[in-house]
Amino acid sequence: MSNDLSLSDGSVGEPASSVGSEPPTELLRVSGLQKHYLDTPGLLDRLFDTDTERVRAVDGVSFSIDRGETLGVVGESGCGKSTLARTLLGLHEPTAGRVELVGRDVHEWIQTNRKGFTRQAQFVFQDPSSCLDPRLTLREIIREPLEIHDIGAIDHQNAIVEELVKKVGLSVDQLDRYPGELSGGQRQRVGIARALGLDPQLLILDEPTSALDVSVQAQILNLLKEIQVEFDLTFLLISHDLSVIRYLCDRVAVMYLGEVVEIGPTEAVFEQTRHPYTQALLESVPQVGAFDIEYEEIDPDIPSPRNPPAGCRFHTRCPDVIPPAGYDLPQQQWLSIFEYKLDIQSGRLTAEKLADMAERNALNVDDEKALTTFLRASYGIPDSLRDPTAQSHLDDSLHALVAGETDTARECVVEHFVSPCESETPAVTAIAPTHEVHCHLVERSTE
Amino acid sequence: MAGTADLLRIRGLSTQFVTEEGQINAVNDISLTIGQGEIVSIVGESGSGKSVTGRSLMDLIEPPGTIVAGEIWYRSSELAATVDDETAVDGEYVDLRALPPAVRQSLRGTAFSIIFQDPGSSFNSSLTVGRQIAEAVEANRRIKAGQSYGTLDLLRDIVTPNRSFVSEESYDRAVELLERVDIPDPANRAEEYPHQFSGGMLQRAMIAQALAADPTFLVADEPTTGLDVTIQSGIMGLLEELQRDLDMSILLITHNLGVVSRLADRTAVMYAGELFEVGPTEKVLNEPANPYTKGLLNSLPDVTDPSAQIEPITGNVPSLLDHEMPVGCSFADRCPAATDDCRSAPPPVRPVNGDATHRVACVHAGSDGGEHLTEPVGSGPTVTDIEVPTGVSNE
Amino acid sequence: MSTLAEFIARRLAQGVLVVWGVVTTVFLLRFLSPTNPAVLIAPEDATAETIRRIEEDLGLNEPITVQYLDFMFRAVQGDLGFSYASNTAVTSRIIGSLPATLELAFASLVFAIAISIPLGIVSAKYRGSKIDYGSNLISLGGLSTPNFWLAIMMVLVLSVQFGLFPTSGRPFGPTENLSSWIAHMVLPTIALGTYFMALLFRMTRNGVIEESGKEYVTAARGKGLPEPLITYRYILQNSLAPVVTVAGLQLGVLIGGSVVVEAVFAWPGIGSMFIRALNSADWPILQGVLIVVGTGYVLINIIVDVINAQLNPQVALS
Amino acid sequence: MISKRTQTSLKRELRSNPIAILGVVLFMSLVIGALFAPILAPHDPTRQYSTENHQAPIGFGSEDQRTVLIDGEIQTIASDNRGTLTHVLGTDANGRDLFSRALYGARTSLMVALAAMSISLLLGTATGLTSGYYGGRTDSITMRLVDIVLAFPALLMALALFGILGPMTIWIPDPLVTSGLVSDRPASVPFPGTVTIAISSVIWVWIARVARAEALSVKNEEYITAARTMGMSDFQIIRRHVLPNCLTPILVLGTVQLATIIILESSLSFLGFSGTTLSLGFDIAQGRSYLGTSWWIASIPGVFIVAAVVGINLIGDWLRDALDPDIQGGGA
Repeated sequence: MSNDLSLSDGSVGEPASSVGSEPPTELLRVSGLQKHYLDTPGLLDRLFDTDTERVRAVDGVSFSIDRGETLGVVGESGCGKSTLARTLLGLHEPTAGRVELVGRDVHEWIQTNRKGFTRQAQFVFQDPSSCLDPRLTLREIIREPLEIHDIGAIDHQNAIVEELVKKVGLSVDQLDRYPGELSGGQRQRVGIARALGLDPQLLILDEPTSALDVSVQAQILNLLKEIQVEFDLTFLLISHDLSVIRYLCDRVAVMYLGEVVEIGPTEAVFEQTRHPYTQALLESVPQVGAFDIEYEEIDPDIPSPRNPPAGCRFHTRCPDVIPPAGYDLPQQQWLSIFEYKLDIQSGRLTAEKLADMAERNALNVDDEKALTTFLRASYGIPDSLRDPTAQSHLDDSLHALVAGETDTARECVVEHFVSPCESETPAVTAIAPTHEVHCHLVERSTE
Repeated sequence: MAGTADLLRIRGLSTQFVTEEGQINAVNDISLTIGQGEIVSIVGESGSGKSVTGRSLMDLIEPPGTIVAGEIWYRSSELAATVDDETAVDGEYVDLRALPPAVRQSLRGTAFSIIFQDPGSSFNSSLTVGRQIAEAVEANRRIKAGQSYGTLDLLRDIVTPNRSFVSEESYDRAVELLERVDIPDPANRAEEYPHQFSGGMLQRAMIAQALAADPTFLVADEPTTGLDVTIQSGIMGLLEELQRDLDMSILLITHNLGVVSRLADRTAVMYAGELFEVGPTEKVLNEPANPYTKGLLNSLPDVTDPSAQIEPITGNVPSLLDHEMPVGCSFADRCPAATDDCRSAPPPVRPVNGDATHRVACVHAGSDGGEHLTEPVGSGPTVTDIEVPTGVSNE
Repeated sequence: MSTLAEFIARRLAQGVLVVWGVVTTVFLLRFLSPTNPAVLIAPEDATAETIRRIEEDLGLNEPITVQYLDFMFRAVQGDLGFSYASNTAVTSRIIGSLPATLELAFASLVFAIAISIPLGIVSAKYRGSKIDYGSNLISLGGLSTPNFWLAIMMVLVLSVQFGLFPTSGRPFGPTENLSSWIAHMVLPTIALGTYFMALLFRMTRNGVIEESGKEYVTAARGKGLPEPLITYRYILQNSLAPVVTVAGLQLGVLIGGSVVVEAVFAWPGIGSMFIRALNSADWPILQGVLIVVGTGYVLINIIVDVINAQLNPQVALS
Repeated sequence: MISKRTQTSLKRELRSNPIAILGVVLFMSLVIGALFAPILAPHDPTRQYSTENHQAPIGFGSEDQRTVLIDGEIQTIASDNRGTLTHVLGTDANGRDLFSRALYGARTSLMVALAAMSISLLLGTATGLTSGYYGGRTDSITMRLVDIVLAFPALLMALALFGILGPMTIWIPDPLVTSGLVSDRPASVPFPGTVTIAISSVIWVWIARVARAEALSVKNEEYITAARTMGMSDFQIIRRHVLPNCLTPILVLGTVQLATIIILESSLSFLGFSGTTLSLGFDIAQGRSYLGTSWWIASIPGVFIVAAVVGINLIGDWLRDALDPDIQGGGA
């Protein structure tokens, strides 16, 4: 199912900051990367645990980053962005797919020459209170990578440390203090100084400022901008904060349940997005200082990555889900029918539960008519639909459910109300040379 | 939406913590007015004391913390009727802190409710969610019916297994509340344990629990922090809807200026235990007067305009240790506009551009007519100064 | 709930594996001994010939694997071999004196819990008060006093000086003469239960203090729950779970202690039997007691874990 | 080895906590008493002053008649067992000075405790750390092994091991005496080898459990992942990051185990399975048969044990409060 995304070669637009130097502009290429977790810890449990559930944290992700560029990865918790970042650095074993840094296969590079690889790519962590060893002084923390790679003698290392600590905006006399004596922002600066110690080409930042206060976050964001230019760094920034992504990133990838649903230049994705999920994300961010916005919400229940929905994984929450062919229905009517179908299919709605709800709303359980109207009301389905065939199928299902046969109600709905978004995985549609979207709706509109 | 009448008038509230390093002034002489059916937000960074303010209102401060000063005037005519202590009553308003502890505690969960930032640690992990909400419903029903529940009642409940604190009706009411906050399949979810809920769903369950006795006043302590964008938006929508339907006043405590823009009618900016600026949210965010508020706004990356450069506030939040607190304005050594008179005396309170509902505590801010307001910065929108029984000034 | 059933199944499987490990370890221990068991059994002046014959009929000359399988096969059916000294079946000897040990262990467990849990709660509730200070002192004393010395001091003061309790022995069972049985039980129970009581007191006190500081207790007060209900259902139930778990693990202290206390009070339990067997190098008895105690300990801890998983399902997942 | 930061928090807690000071004083007196036993002891602990047996401690005892059987005739003789300055704490049945025996007994206890402690710390920390850090199969196998050892009560297993291995007593020459500094004291002291091995074999599991729990919690900290991204090998990570951060809780539990070991050692010698007579437990056992008359023979050694163990427990509390308040206590 992993479609190999072949990005158009050649320089992808002038990277924002650094000058195009001789070596190839592409630094990192990821193709069809997958990372699945088996859900069974320990020896004994394998003996007695039969079902081996697989959590598909990263499920076929492909993209590339050019030298000096900042690619942002945004998405909600459970979308796999953090797992992606850690798999890229070899902290997790990839289940499938390939990652290449400066043209060399990362997985193989780590097996053969781990230290060589770590000289190229480094990591900045989210939680400032847990990314520094509490028992070491700042000098020892920042010098440690230099010691491990025995870069020069002790005094040469100390010189580098002192220079690094000034670069990240701390003073040299703080070097002999312990992390416990510093504020969150200062500790994050030490983390950055440490990552710069090995002079890497790629810096992966996992939510670098989400644990910090607003004013401290601003200091760190500006610091990151400065060091990117000064150390000629390429960034991969993981964040759930769209304003941070907009501020720092040249390009951005939007992830949902282990897949990249949209990738492109930040400007294009933020201003002319075509993917319903990205639109929903952008619309739910409360605007500072804007007061007349009508915020509309999508279904807040995020499916679990253990068994993601089939086809386009966003179809269970997508306001623009495509109705089945052959029905002429306004989108709102179709959406309420679809929600009813999903509830029945997933078992959230059964005859017993309906009776229970009816009882709680003081309805007579055997009065079928009352129950049907109650059902229609709770899903916002109007009494008469514009499309007669849809109307009859729906009525059959409702009557079956009200009469207590949940199974017949389910078969009827599953058979007649299948959205294309459920059946096939959306192919890639390039709505601009470097702006791709995985969405059936967009695919159809560009044909 | 200026409240027709104020529900709560907080005057000179101070809460301190005694620690080894010394006395911490978490909340330092706070005055704030909350109108009926109004959403007032306290915005501030960590360490500003905003959470402590919320908990002080709910009388949830436990040793080593104590509320050392301040009055909390709560408008409730039927409560005022029951209080015989003259100094504690002023017309319809009752000073909660002058009430006997038993009466004050009876307001918790009935007139006042609170929801917390991390629902995972605010629910008891060994009881089902339905049961815990039912307990809240039952507790309020008994308080309103004036029944007390002592150790003897507890022993009787333990001894007779079928008898339990929670009655059948309150359990059904709990399931209804879960349905009210749009949790799908509420009957089954009520029987599940907190660790089986997602973050967003558990936060909704906590809101359901707070509605157990349809309170008049809700303290929401960082209700959306740590939630994903779409779930956060759902929670904000739910709060808006509940506030409209139940005409409930909400004290929204957060560090997120976006959440404030969407929800809050009025906003108070808090720093190092003091209020720096209070006013209608539109005014405070679009015409910020206090340098700290300006600093906060400038350090926010703007999602709509990436090219806008952000200027961080230099330095760090001061420790709130009593012996280290500066005489003058506590933001002086980080403030770009600081001068000597900032450091010599506490900042005066002045209206901004002549509008008394938008006040600022800063020497260099506010209308330069030098017009000092006697009322503290957090006073309410009504310009006419009400006669406050005990003389309160900002010094 | 599938996760709970899964947790119990996994816990039982682990328990069976550990019991198998216990029995195997006990079997292997014997081979550490430098002296040949046959020599111990045979009379002093036995000739090499008689020793060899004894070896044969005890099967000691068989290869170790055969001995092991034979031992395990019989152990599973409850046959733990024959005592060298008295040539009676080990199992029946153990079953004979087990009740006396269980009585004492159970009595001291009840004594420990009855004092430590309430005292732990009170001193946690009134931290820094005189009660808290006093009970901490007692618990420190209890933790630091070897049970045999405590036993002797009690005998010295309560029996010898004041003659309140008999100095030792267990002449009558509870059915034969209840008052004498109780009189004889008092001192050994206190001696055996004191260390355990001190331990439980500390854990209860620390557990209650830690739990009372948690956010969900503040939230419970915020929703208007009456204080007694918060103390019982919220603070107590959650702070007792870890105490029960650690108490289960610490039961070894109680059973170990009974060996000494039984020796001091000449209490006819498996403890004094163990000591007698040790003195006469009667290895099968030692082996039998070790197996019974080890298996019993594992079963108790499984029960404790299952109860805890029932009380707090989140435990089942961690 | 102890970082500067830990030293400051220890001192700060000590100043504010008088009970901790009492603990340190008690423990120090135990250590000094044990180390300089030959000098401090007024008499040779094994020397029997047959004429001065059954002498009460100073301030106790009385004159009374005692009927004694001497070569077949019953005679009543006046006996005077009042305490004298030569034997401050009195003498036992064979006239040996109780105070000297107590000092030497404390020395045995301390030697056994420190030996067993170091063995258990080494074995327990190594197993616990690797099992906690690597997790997965090694972790579950080690934990089952630990469960098996835990299944046997410490005293029972120690007795069984003693029954098997027999009393391997190691005679350790006493440096103070051999160097001629002190005369008229035993030149070498019996060290109960089997008891040390038996105790270590049961105590190490408690250390392993704590080490594993600490390793598990440290392993999830981000500075460990950071070390891995720097290209450090697992061994380097354990040595530079996991071990130092686990050391404090392990040492704090170590002190609690020290107390448990002393109680175990005295119980074993009380039951007569120690391989050395110079032990507090042994003296208590001797005194049991004279409870009616010379009660002090059994009481004095017990007081020394309790004092030593109280000292150690208080030091354990002091370390826990100062360094890492959330470690759960619990002995073998």
